[in-house]
Amino acid sequence: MAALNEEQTMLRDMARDWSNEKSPVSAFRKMRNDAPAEGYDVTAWGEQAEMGWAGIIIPEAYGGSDFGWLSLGLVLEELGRNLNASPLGASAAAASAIILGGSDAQKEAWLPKLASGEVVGTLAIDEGPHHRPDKIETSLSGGKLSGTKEFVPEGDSAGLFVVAATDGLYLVDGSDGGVSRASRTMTDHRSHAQVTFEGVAAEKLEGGGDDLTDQVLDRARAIACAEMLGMAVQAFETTLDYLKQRVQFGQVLASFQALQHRMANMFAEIELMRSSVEGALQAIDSGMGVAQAVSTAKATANDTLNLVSREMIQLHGGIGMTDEHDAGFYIKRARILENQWGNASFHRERFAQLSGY
Amino acid sequence: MAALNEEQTMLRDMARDWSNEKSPVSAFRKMRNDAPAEGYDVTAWGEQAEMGWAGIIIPEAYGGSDFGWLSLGLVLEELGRNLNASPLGASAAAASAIILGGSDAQKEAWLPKLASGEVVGTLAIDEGPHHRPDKIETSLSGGKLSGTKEFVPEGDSAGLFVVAATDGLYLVDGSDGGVSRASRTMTDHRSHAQVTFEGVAAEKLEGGGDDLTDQVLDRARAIACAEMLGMAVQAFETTLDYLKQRVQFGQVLASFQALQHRMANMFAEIELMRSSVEGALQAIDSGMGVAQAVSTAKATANDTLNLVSREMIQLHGGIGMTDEHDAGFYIKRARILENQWGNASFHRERFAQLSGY
Amino acid sequence: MATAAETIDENEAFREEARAWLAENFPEELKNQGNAMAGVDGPTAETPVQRQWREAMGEKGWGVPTWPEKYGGGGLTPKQARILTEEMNRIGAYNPIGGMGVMMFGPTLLEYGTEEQKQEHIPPICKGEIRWCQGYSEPGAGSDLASLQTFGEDKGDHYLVNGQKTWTSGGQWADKCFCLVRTDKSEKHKGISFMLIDMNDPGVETRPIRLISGASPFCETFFTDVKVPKENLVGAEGEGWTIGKRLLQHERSSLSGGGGAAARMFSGGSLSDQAKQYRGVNDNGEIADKELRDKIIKFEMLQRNFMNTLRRASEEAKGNQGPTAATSIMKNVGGKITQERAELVLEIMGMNGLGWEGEGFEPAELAATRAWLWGKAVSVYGGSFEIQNNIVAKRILGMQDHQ
Amino acid sequence: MATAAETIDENEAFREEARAWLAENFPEELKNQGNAMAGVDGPTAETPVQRQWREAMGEKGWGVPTWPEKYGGGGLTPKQARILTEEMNRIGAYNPIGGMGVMMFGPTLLEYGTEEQKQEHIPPICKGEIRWCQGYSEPGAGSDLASLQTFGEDKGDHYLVNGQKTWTSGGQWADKCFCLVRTDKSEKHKGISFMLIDMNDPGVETRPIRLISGASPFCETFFTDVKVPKENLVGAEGEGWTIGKRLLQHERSSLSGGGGAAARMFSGGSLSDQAKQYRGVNDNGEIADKELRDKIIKFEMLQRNFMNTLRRASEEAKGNQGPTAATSIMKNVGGKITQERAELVLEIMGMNGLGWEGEGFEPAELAATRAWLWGKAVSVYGGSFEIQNNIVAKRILGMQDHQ
Repeated sequence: MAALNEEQTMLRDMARDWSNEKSPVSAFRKMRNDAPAEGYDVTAWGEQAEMGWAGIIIPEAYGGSDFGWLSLGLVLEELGRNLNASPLGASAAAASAIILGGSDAQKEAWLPKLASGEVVGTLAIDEGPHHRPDKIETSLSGGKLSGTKEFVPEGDSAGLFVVAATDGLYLVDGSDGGVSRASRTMTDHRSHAQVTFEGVAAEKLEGGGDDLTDQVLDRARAIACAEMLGMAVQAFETTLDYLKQRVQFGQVLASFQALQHRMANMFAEIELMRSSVEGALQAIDSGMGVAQAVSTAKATANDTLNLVSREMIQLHGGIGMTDEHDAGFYIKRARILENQWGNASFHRERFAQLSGY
Repeated sequence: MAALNEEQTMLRDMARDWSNEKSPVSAFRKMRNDAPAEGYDVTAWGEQAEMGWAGIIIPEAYGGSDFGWLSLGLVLEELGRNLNASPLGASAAAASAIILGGSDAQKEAWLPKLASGEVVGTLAIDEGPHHRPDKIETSLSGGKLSGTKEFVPEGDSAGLFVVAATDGLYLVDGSDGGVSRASRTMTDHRSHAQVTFEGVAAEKLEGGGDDLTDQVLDRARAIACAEMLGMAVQAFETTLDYLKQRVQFGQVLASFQALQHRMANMFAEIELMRSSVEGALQAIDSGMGVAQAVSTAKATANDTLNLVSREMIQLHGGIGMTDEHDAGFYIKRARILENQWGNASFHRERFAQLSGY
Repeated sequence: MATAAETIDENEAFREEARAWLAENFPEELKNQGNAMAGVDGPTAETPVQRQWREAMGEKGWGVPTWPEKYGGGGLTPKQARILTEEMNRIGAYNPIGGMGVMMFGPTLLEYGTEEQKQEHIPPICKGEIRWCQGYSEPGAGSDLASLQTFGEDKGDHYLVNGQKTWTSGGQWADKCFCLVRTDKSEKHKGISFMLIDMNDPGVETRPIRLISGASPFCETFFTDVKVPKENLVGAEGEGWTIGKRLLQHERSSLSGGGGAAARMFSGGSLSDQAKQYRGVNDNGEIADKELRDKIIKFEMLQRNFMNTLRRASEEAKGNQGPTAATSIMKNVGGKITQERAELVLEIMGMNGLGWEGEGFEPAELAATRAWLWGKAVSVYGGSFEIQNNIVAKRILGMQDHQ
Repeated sequence: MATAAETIDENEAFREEARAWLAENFPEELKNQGNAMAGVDGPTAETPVQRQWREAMGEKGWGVPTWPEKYGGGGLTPKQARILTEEMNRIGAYNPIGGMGVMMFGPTLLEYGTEEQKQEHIPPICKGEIRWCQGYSEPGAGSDLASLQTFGEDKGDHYLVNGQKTWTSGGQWADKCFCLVRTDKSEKHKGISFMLIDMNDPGVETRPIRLISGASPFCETFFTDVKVPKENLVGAEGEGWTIGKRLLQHERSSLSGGGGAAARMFSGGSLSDQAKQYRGVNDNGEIADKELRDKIIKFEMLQRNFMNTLRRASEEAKGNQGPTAATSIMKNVGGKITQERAELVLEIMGMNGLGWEGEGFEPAELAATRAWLWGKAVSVYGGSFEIQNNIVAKRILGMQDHQ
């Protein structure tokens, strides 16, 4: 764990307590079974907003607390542990686009609503099943934006879309009549939608420089990493607990050395993952070396969570294969996050390009 | 082990007995310490030639036995087990070039001498530290061949060179005054030399088609694979024996489950390697699908021997780090063979190109 | 004794016979359809024409071609059985007789059963009339199978069985169950007996287990005061562990052998073609994603090596009795290939390979998702990855265990 | 008590002092040279100017800057010690005082030794006058160190020591040895004592062990009727295991910590530059060998993660006493990085990275070969890879052992 200041320690403890008391994995199971149209638990999101989490990365002038990205990451890690289904991350990514690239008017129009949780925002970037921010066809014609975005997280209910077009990012109000949504039921049972924009009103984000899209995406990636870190830690701990209580051949599984060494190896991988993810969040906070730090973190998080989610099922044996157990939830959400905002291959390639080799 | 015919079974048994009785690893150690100019044990090579091994892939008409490549592989595997330093493989590769691409006159001139072991042949292909048969600068001018070849196996004593030039393969007599050799002392303490040809007489191998070089190289690669298979099997068995006798914490190491699983995994890898290597040799014998089978085998052999040679040292602990123990010999020879005629990356790339993706 | 030439003639004569019989009996409209009974989601209702084909094959005994004729099998030689398969493949016919009765229980009963037991149980298997399920695992006895607790109390002419089984494949659709039951609590392995239980007995209750893939091919099975007549004991009391292990060898052969694993492996087309389709190619026509391409190369090579090993193992096993030592290795390698392939398909398809149901996904994509999740079972069931490694280390490599 | 402002002033005053002293005492001609005493191939002969520098630092006590002044140390605060290091780095000066006495034995003796022992042994370490070696491992006691057999028989005022040690680092060049010796055969751990042996005693014989890398940095050491006065017992009889383990913590810190490992890791320039040089680039300026490029990417990311973890561990450890739990993880990861890097360098250099000696290779290439082979030791010594995994599983993860 990175060295935290007092505010961060309090925030982390609050998030941990809330997550464990109000939103254990059973809450996610219930949400999945109830299948609300929003794809998340509206009451839980209301509580999160009330605690101020939606404003953690938003400046105080616009109703946020400006605690920064490491702080947001601490909360998302705790939520990720219990698979809490929340639009918190998506909305923060959308807010970051406005903070980095928006005009004062745009900030005043949207940031307070995002900070209070009144509006859920999200990024609408990819137009196919893979993360390809270099392959955008959505464009403007006569001042109106048209295009189709695939697998938009929180696309079922978002009130604000940050849309990638050929020439940059645009804000689109979710209530525009030209916005249509087709829900996608995916393995993680979270909200993903195909969102079609047909001649909608769109405001460009003019600030932030040429690499605004990349800057915003790096924040979305770091957010995914934080959730993945929480998932990996919890998947590991749940597995460890199981090994300590399950008896086979008259011994608890935890006493078998082959399993001990696999767990020790995974423990080391998770420690490295934590350093990598926290390093990326700190890089965003400091503004130094963001792109390489984030691509390292996402590639690392992808590989490590992939390993841990597979081992979680394998080491649970048959019970891990059943829907009744939580292991399936972790591996299903893991693969979605691995694909979201770039798989490991994407980020390794990007890292090499950034490093000049 | 592939299904063998009676001749092959006899050959394999003979090679195994000879290797264990006449050329255990201690014989290699002695050769290393004595450092003969040839880079191999001349007496042992004489015995091998006497048993007819030099002629295994040479047609009967030219003094060989025409037993084929799987048969040669069986012998090389047994020699590889004990790290026998022999020019057998290099000479067979050179012979294969003449068999595939030589005129009747060339065959008559060289094959009987190669079959009897009177002359040692070798391939002189690469001109740098990596296997790059597509990067050849050696060429002819006025009917004379000039160029410098690096890391030519058995280059210290070979009497016949099969030399890759820009337009194909040429035979060069090692006694030509324009041939000069600079010995290279490498980790495996076998013969490797930089060989410079300065305006030497050279006869082209006109037959065999456009891909003659590739065909010959595939045979050289399969030969390396067979030696590597023997090394992997022996390195594994030596390690297994050690684990069964070494006591730590009041238990033999073989009783520790973490080590059991690592050994079981390696055992499976070696079984796959055997299938792959034997499959490549059989492909050469049948003439079907040679290139893909050989590249698969070489990439597999490289990866597996790399793993086994590392684990051999690690699982032997401190004793494996000492020169007094044999483990170092295996890892040192392993890396040479991994590099010879293409590392794993080279062969995976080649496989993909051949497969059209 | 027949000369080689005569044998060849006989085989060719059999080929003629098989071809003629199939031409007459195999319904054209079933051409190139699989056996619906083989699906993990349980049986679909049999159509009249499917039924007709099953009955024809059942009558002929060719669903279990090498089993003895006296119990309803085909009585063919292995060579003839291969000819039959070739002829069936030629015209797109499938074998309508299958399931655990054919793959596991039948061969075991033929080896250990009494004459009466064979007379009673083998013919319905040959005809595909009876479904068998396996009652081995229990909630507290997974990899450590021999610690099972389901107890059969000796009541003179019958056992009174109480206990709970789990992972009963197709238990909800089965007619009968071959079952490991403890008959002696004082001995671990020697206290186990192998008995046959009627799933329609009122004391038997099944509850399907929903898996992460969404399917429910297994059950929990509860036995409450189930009376099992002593005629239904296979082998002697206390011999169940030996018989049960022998049966598992049949299971492992079928899980890892040339059949199932290899077939699964090649389903769904080549990975490289799929990758080109989903990820595109670069200017040289290579799969654009370098790392993905590299993974596919490694996978294709591993698969080649595995297929070569299967071939080699079968050559080595010729003349041997039963599965060879290589079987244990092949289960782990085969399982790894199944799982790696599924993960690679997901990587190729990206988000399209992670759909659960509904709009927006091709049927092949949804199938890939389910196959990926279901595939996680191959390293758990039928002797887990870890158990297989223990077996290799101890039995093949001779590495002793902790005392 | 000093205010923060005063402390800052004091530190700046110390920086002035250090800078002035170094300017006066560090010989310009030694600039940017490493400490020759640190080489694994043993000491090279000290030149007069090297000797002059060592004596100056030894007199000042700054070779061991935080050790107490009363025993010849520098008596500096940790902050001052960092300032001293900064000032030395600034002018390319090295610390001429090092070795096992500084890294392991000194800290341990300061913790457990008697006043007389500290007076006798610490000053010569501070001056770099005495070389210490470690007598722990034995031929039959590797990872299971506590099974050691070297025996010291109680002879009243001394122990009579007989036995064999192995892996004695620099034993052939050492003046003294801190040694674990069994003084009670009836107890495994509690029968071990920690004692100091004079390597010049006629009963001590050393035999260098040649390693696969060609170097001989270790010895076998034989003790035959060596008399060890009881003054040379550190701690009580039977307390050797506790003291010895504490000393190993110092060893692990130095093996895996920010110092050695990180320095080794970055030696030899960037892998990507080396790869471009040896393997060339494609039309896009990328390393031509795709698979090699991918391995380098993965390696560079792992290294970044490791460096971030070292930083994090040191932040976490602030205020804690001694090494944290993370130390055990870091040894294995650090070892993996060292070894993977060496293998990658070999792959980059191809045959040029496999030269042993003689013509045809650059010095850097020959050094790469030796470093690759020597690097195989990092997962064996100082607590093997396997032992570290045991420690993580049991102590950190709380996974119980077999009973």
